[in-house]
Amino acid sequence: MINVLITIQFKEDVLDPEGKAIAASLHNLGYSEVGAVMTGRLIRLTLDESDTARAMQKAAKMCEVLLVNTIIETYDITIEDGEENSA
Amino acid sequence: MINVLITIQFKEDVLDPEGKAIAASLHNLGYSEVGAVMTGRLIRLTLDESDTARAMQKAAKMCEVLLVNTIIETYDITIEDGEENSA
Amino acid sequence: MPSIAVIRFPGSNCDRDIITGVASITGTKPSAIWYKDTDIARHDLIILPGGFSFGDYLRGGAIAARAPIMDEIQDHVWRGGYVLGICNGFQILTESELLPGALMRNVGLKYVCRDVVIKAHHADDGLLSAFKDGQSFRMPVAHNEGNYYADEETLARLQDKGQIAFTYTAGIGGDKHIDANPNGAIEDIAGIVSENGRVLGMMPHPERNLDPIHGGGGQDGRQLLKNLIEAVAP
Amino acid sequence: MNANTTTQEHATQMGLNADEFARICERLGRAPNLTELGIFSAMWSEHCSYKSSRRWLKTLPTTGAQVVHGPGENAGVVDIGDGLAAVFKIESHNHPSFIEPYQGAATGVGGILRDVFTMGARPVALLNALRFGAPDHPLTRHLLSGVAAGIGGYGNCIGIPTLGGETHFDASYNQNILVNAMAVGLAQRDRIFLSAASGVGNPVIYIGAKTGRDGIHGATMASAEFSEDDQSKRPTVQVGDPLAGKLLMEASLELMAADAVLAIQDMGAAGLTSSAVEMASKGGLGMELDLSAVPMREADMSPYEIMLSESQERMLVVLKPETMETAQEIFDKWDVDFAPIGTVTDTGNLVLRFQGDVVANLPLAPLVEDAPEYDRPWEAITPPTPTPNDALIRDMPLSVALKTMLSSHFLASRRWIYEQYDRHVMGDTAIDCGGDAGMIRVHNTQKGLAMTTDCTQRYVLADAELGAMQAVAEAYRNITATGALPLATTNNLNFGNPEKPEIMGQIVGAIKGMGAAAEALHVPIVSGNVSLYNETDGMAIAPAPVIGMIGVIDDIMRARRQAITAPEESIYVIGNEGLGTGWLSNSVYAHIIAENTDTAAPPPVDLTAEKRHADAIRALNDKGLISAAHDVGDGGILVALAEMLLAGNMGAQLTLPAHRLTHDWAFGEDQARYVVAVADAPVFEAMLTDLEVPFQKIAMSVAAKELKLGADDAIALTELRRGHEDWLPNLMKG
Ligand SMILES: Nc1ncnc2c1ncn2[C@@H]1O[C@H](COP(=O)(O)OP(=O)(O)O)[C@@H](O)[C@H]1O
Ligand SMILES: [Mg+2]
Repeated sequence: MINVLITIQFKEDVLDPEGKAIAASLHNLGYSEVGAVMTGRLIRLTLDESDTARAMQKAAKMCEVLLVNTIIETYDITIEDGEENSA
Repeated sequence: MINVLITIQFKEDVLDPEGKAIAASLHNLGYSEVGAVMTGRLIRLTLDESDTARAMQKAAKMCEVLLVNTIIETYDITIEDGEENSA
Repeated sequence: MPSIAVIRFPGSNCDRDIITGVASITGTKPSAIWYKDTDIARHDLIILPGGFSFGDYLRGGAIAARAPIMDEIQDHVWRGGYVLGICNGFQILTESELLPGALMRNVGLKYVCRDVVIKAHHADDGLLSAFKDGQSFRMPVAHNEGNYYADEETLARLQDKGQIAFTYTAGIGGDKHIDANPNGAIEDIAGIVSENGRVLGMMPHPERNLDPIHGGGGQDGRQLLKNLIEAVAP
Repeated sequence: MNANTTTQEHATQMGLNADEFARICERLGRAPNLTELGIFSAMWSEHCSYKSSRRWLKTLPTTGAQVVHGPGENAGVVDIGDGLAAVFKIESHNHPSFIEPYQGAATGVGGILRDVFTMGARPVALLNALRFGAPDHPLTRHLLSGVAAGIGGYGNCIGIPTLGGETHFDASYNQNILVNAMAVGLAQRDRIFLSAASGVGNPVIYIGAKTGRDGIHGATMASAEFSEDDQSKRPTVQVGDPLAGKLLMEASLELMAADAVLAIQDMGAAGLTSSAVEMASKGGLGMELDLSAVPMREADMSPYEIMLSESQERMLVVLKPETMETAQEIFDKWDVDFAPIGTVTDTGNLVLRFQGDVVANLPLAPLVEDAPEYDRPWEAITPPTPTPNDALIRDMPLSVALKTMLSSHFLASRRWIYEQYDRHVMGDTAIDCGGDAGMIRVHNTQKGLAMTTDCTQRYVLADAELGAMQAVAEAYRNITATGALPLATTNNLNFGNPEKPEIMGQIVGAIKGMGAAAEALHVPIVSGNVSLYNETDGMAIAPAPVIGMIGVIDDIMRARRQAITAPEESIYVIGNEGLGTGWLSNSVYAHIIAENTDTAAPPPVDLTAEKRHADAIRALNDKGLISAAHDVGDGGILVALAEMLLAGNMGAQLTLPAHRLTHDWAFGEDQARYVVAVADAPVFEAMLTDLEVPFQKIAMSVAAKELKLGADDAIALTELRRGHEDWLPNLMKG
């Protein structure tokens, strides 16, 4: 069993109105030290798989096929013991 | 400037219909090795702050005050260089 | 007649609707209060209208719940004032912890706008006092996050103290082919009141079914609002 | 000025051909720099200049006593009496919605709303027209769920009810879906705001969201054919921010109410470029802008990017100079950005400065007046012959055929879609989705405003002229069925590549048919939009000239719905079969039951009969003689009747003699017809006889929840309902 963590964020040039709204709210609450705020999603999967490299590959495929809207989002996959891969 | 990553997930006994829907879709796509799927949100902040401990504290405060609904959600804060703190 | 005010947040969009609706019952237009103004002291009933306050970013009602005017509303409640939150207003009330529990995303993962039938529960005091037990009302819901959740302990307390104000009941549509519960809410909860009965949150929109032109044909929303207004000033 | 002059190579990349580039150089007396070329390419794109269709659009009927502003403004404006005006328009967001269905559809809604509130109208309703590929195409579910959520995502949040639309499936849309959004607003007739700049020296103000790199070159993209493997042209997707849209709308309306605005224009396709050029050129003036003052979301944006960004929720305003302070207060209240970025000049030029330098200096005349206009070669349509009824299998019991048709992709309920739309916000909804036309009450009055979108593309594919005529006729009937009087039309021409003579032939034919119908039915065309190049790898869409129409009824309590809600009412068909037996050629029956998918002749349209029958419906309704009404369209009489019964959960018994109960009669799609339910049959019949309008009694409503078709053919409503309601949810479940 391998635990996979996928974090998904907007691409750099894509507007993130939610991040903007949260930043404004934090400022109103007095947190003036807050700069940029970006929001994203995360998905945690368990995979019935023993090989981390293969798990990584499969997770990447799932991201491309279903989990991530690659037109506007990017993702990172982490195998829960710490390995990482960027896309 | 300190970069803070906040990951937010549903508490264990709170239903996550989106996670279930994603699991079902992945199974339909032939990924039978997928077990549980959980969804969550992430928020990335930059803080105008030099001390990581203080940054951590402030981020935790923001979570409690606004970012997280602690009735249904839990969160983790990571300072981007790797420190972690659970709640 | 009680003095009624409606709070408008950026993104509120049922403010005009509830003002018009209440005025058609009481003959007096409730005051509209912009969230940046904080003088609400002279009103008996404060209404938090539906809509998408602050875009519903983060979580429905979350940002509005932290606006300074909510401190005033808290004071108003401590002073024994009444509060009604409809839809987004209900979300604001749970987010600000004036009501227990949370409104989560609909189990269908989609926005849902359709008629429901709700059953009211009577209480001896507070906003539910003019309702008869089991009195039913038909009106629309329209929301993304109406799936009421409370942990077991909270739920037991709500049941115990008679705080469950409205529950979804009976299928609707030609041959009742549409589920009663539109969003997966626990115990079919459509609305709850605070322990003292003075703060009420509900997902359905009474202001959308109170005029002869309204599609449902009935005017159940009018009766429901009348009951609430009567409770505030019998 | 910046010396990086451009060459044909740049021009080609931006979609300008050699002739066009040569013309630009000639008119400027030099080669443009990159920013200037970008401005030309946007202004001369098909999307902004209508270069293929303009010549034909000029032939449309656009005037009438009710028309306040016809085409040429942001939206059409129509007088609805009592000093009020309805403002409406439809617009496509086809390409962006295929790339990113949620955001594409959401920003489509946002864009059309800005067109309406720019004119000083408060938007009161939204509609849409959608086309997806075959139901079983792998992309269909993904696209449909994204589009429906996106339309709702924007409309629900900004708080404007969505009151109608149409959804069709056809394999020709597999790679090119259509997402057309329509908005309707209300204004004081004498408080309409236009875009022509005025007053040399007056401040030009940028309001709304900050500018980012979103959608750069969206207008050129919307004007180019897709190729499946060409991802390079894809611009950064625009993301809608409905909260920002709402705040911008409220702030703008408040600004206009404060009498501060001289001219106002939304930044739609081609963003700051088209808004600045249009405002200055319509005013016959010039404009000077300092791009460094534009509120920016991202660092290091170039003048080129600033001018061509299609970031959402932005407007350009020319203010009365003395109102600056009031304006600033309004924008502070709503937390909306407000930035003076330039002034109105009398130079006839658009001058752009950036960080102190002049980065563009263009005469406006060539940008606007010299935009190319093409008389593209076109092939006249040869109308196809009809499939004779006898060539179609007609042996299934009527009840079985009816049930099958009602649960086909043509006719299945669209509830799964419209339940995602808020249909009641604003508190004035009288008829929401699921009827013939949506209707709202004009706030604080007794008046009702009815609205619909329609187009049957399989008719248009077979015969563009007739098909477009039919689309107008159907919209007209949909409005009429509610009891309202149709007032005016908007349209969205969705076609393939106009450089192909057969496609151009469809466009020309559709414009002719649409024009003829609008003329005959007194519903002038007051606004519209053209979306061409809906092709992928040479495969064009089935042409869809979508018609949007509005109408008005003086007493909303007289509005009719399609639900039959009482037993023992007499049910009539008004109008008769064109050929005496019913037109099955190219009908839903032919496609679904007889499995004949020929692009055969659609039913003929008799505009005189349409008008006469509609007038009769209104006359009858004004006398209180109609309790429910529905127009006969796809699927014919029996489908119309079944829809009325399902809506009211009421049964019926057909009363026609058995030999008349044929498939031709039941499912023929002859035009100019309505099914109505009537309580007082004798008075009703006498009145129709007087009016010399054909009618026929076909059924009685009964309390038993069953449709009895004859001695030994009946079907329970639950059974009809099940297939009808379940088809789309089942499709979406996968
Ligand atoms: N995309 C949509 N959005 C809103 N309503 C829709 C949509 N698609 C279909 N509908 C509704 O479903 C009903 C049936 O549509 P349609 O078959 O086009 O009706 P008609 O044939 O009477 O024009 C209409 O009331 C229409 O408003
Ligand atoms: Mg239609």
